Amino acid sequence: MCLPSFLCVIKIMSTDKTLLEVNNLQVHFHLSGGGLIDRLMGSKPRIVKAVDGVSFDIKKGETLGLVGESGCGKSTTGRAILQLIKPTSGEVLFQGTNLAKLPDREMRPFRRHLQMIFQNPYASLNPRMTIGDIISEPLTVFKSLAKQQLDKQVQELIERVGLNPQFIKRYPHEFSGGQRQRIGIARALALNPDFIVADEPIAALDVSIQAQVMNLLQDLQKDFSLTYLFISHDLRAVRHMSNRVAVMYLGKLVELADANEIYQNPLHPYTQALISAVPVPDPKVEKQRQHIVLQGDVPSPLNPPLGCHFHTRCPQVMDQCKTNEPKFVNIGKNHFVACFLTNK
Amino acid sequence: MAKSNSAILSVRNLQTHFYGDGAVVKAVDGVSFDLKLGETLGIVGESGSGKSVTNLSILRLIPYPPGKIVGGEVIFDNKDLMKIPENEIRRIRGKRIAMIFQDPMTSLNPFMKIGAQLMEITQLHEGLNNSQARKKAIEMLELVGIADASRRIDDYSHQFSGGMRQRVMIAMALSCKPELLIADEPTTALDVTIQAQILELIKGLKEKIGTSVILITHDLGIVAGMTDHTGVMYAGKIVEYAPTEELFSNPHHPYTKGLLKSVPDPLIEQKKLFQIPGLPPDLSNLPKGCPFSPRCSSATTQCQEFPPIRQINAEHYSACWLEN
Amino acid sequence: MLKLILRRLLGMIPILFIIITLTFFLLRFAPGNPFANEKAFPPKVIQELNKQYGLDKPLYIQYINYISELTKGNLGPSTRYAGKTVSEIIGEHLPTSLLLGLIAYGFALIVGVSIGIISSLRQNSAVDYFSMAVAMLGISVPSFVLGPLLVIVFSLTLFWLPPARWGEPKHLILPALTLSGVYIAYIARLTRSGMLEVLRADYIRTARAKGLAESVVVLRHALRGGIIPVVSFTGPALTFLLAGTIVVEKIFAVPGLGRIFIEAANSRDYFLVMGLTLFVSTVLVVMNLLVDIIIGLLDPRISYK
Amino acid sequence: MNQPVSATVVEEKQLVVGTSLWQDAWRRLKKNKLAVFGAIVLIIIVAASIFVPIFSSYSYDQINLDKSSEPPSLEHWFGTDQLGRDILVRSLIGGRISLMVGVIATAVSFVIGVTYGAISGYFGGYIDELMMRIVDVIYSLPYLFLVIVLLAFFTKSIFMLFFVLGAVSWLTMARIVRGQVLSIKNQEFIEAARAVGVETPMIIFRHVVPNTLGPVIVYTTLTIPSAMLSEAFLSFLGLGVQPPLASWGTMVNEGVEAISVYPWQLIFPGLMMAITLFSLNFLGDGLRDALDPQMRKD
Repeated sequence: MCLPSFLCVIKIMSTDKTLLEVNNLQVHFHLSGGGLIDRLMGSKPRIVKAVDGVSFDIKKGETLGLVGESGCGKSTTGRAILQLIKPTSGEVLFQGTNLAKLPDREMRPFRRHLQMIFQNPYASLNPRMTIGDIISEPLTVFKSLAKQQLDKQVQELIERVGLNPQFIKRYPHEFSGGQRQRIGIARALALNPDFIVADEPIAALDVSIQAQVMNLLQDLQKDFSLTYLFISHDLRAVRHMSNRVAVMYLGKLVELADANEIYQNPLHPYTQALISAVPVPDPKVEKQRQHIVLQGDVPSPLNPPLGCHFHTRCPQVMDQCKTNEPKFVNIGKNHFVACFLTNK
Repeated sequence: MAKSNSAILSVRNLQTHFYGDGAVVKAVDGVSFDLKLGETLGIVGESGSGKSVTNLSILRLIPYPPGKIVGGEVIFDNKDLMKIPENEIRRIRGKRIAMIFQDPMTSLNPFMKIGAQLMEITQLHEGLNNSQARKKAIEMLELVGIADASRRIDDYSHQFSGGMRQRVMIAMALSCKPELLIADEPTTALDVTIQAQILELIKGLKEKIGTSVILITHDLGIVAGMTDHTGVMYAGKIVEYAPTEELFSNPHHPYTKGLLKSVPDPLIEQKKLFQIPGLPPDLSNLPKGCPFSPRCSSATTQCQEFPPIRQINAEHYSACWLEN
Repeated sequence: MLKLILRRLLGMIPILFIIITLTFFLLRFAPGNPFANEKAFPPKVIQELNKQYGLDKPLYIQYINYISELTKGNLGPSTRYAGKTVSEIIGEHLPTSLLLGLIAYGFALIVGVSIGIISSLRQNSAVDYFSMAVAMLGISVPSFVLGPLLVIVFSLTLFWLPPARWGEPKHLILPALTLSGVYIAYIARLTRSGMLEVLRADYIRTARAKGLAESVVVLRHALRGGIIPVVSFTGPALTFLLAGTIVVEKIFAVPGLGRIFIEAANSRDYFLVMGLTLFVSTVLVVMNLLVDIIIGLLDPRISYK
Repeated sequence: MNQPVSATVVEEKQLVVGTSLWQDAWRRLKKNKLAVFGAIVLIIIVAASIFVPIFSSYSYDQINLDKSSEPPSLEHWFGTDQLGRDILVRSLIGGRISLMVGVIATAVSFVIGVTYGAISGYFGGYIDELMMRIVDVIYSLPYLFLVIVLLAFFTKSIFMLFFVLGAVSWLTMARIVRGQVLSIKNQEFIEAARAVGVETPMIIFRHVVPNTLGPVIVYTTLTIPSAMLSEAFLSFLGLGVQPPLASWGTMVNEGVEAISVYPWQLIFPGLMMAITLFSLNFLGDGLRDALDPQMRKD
């Protein structure tokens, strides 16, 4: 596989080296009640702790899967890492620099190293710009290239993500969802980043297109020695894409381990239920499988339960879960769990 | 497909087209299948394959314009639903054939109380009076697992969570004990743990009430666990139809094969996913012959002509020129 | 809901206060005064008149006096209509304006909503195109053109209705028709687009899938949501309605509040202008509140906490 | 594995240049017969208003009492008024005034409204809340009453009219712009631009502004007829344009007085006005259908 010429930078793969470290990350949002009138009327501001103390690290060249149901805070985590949302507290260490502390201006040079692929292929491309302009924008922000050179690079990128380079003058509305997602990937690749947050990159795509995009992401990872944070609600995709998987529930991590380990030996009752809830595309297996069906809904993040957030739905709930919060600890083999069943 | 005597519903060569901007979109282009009494039939396909339109056509719920059912018959209880007068099909809708839809957020009327929406269906079809209908509505809500039903009946839909709304939809659909329930992607908009709840609920109630079910989905995993027979749709046609186990263990059509291989199996580690190349077809501009041929690795010149649906074995049909 | 009403009523006070203050000083800083036009008056008489109405005092004292009188419910005397108080004048002419406005708007609601519903149900049919073209015409022909045209047709050509004057029910017809023209047009368009949007909604498909008759689907399930834009329109519509009555009063010689207002403004009758402005503002603010309450009743998703 | 997947499927005939949303909108607009018709009528009226009074042998204030209130004839196509002035020329002068008021008042409301709305929407938070509260308060003023007071008490000059009409019609514009900015601000493509390090002024200039233009253009076109209507309304009440200058409003006012005897004095200026507003509204409607993606479904 020949890399586009300008991207031929040899990177040294060292799988043990930590690229990114997230420490006790918190993102809180103020909902209504914070406004002028409301203050005067004396109503209390309502706070959603979308991300409530999340810690993990990502090693160079690996893919960390982040999985959870809607509203659990997984997308917010990804955005907070890239400083698209300012964290309320906590650290985001990228190769030793705490991004959370940087003012916007000083964050900008780091943007070429950390990129993002978005969920919605329709909303993530400016409808008034051509594909060429969209993909070249990051290049024009960071480098001053001659027009010819710029065009060449954009063409190479378009080709690399599997589109026809002749599309350069077309507009986003002329493409299908899968094609748009490829354009978004090309934009993220333009600056030859080290780290990419892929926020539900396949959720809006058809089944047959999902496989194409997942394969593309994997190929690009090899070719460009990329490190991914792969955010998804789809356990099958996360399992396929990731080296390690983190499971999130109501703003907190409940389990983190190697992808194989977490599937073969899920320890947190929530992880067990999630895995059990995903249907297996095999009628024989599916008919014999025991499903753990959780009762009730995910509680409102506005008013999360005391103690362990999961205790209201947990099939193995104990008394202490209702008042105490289990710590997120390594129980060996780099398998982290936040549950009193394992953390005695 | 051989017509079976125990079929509750027989769809024959159904065609529904949409007209607009000078183009004709053949959303459903000659679909045929049988549904046996008490069975669950899965219809799988990607967006735009025509699976939803097929099922809306069965109850003649296609908005005209721009859509129109242009041909075919749907035999239910020895009558062709495409030919009976409007007021007669209205007596079937909701009473004998009920539907639930993909997005429970938008499928319930936000301006009406849950109770009123549940009551109007039994008042209409079973002639219940107000208090009877209310009692029945509470009963149905309890049946689908809504706690405190007698109080929540006076709530509006925005006061319910997504999973709860889908339960309300199911309660509404099953109020008149329909012979057939059409579930159109009932869990697509829901989280996995809620999806599991809803699927369990549908399975359980199907046994209890004894309805036959058509389950539309794009998720092969759901089909595997829920259905007896499965039809695979592509570009407005059913390209393969077989008992579910047979379809998964012995797929015939290259599209089915590709789909099955392109979904990652959560139980085993795979290095590389199979991918079907190309894009889903543009329905207003279909290729000549087999619509899948431009993406098919086994395509031959023969595929320039549309392959007839052929019987592979006892209950297995496929629309492909490939020999077994 | 009660809390909302209370909150909004409290919110009205500063708004009305701003309006009073603004108009008060605007009027006083404008050139001229109430008696400048009465040429014949010698300076001494004018002085006397100023004193009589308290206009000789420093401005801030006048302002304080006005506000304090206002809190007692006294809108002051009129300088143009000597011997009458502002409240009396409003009380005298209000019923006329109110009657005309209500009849016109009520008529517009009935006709406009019906046209809108029919158009939305027969979207892109000849009926739809025709009624929308007529609606556009209604928007484009202002009331002061429509009114005289109606007079030419119905009074001067067909001799069906009296061209002007006031007192009998038949005098109401032409002014009310003139006034309602624009509203019928707007309401029909709003109803149509509101209904079209709702008729596309998933829950309408659900209602049809239940086997409900089309009339039930439209009237019970769709109308409530589809009508909301019309209700929202009622707030701003009132502002137009006020303007519209002024025109109609002029054309048809109707003794309403509009004419009084123009005369008061032209003769710089401070108290009358202030009183009328205040009165109209209050009506507007209250109507806007009513509209919000009705929308809240129609749409349970809007919660007032 | 590097397969240019879609390239194999899509035919490669004329792929080089795409069509932007503007071009799409233009194509849709051209298809809308009523809008095209409106545009043509409008061009004719504008051209006539500009050129006919220049080349006509009559002027708008040329009094000829011998020819008072003559019916339409070859000499005076629209007839004459009570002072014997040519109604055609006066109607076209009225058209000039009316169009000028429409355009200038709309420009005033555009400048104020867009600036105000964009600031409010982009900065958000307390600034937004305060600015929108102010708009709410002004909204609840009976602005027509204020306009009447302003015009009656101060000079009845045409500049006052521009100012006053502009000042009352920016509110809706500000709300529209704010709403647009708010919704665009939260779209993923803005986030994407931030993620690749685009600076704030560039984000506003390249990403936010071009995407707000559609509704702004639509509202602008619809403001012109409403400002024209307000001018005519005020002139009708004797508060706008002052004689001998003509305005559709003053002419209709004069016409009403002679309605039973000389109906043409009312009908022609009234008709001119209605036709102009009619075409403007149709054009505005067509633009909305062409530009507003939400309305496109109809």
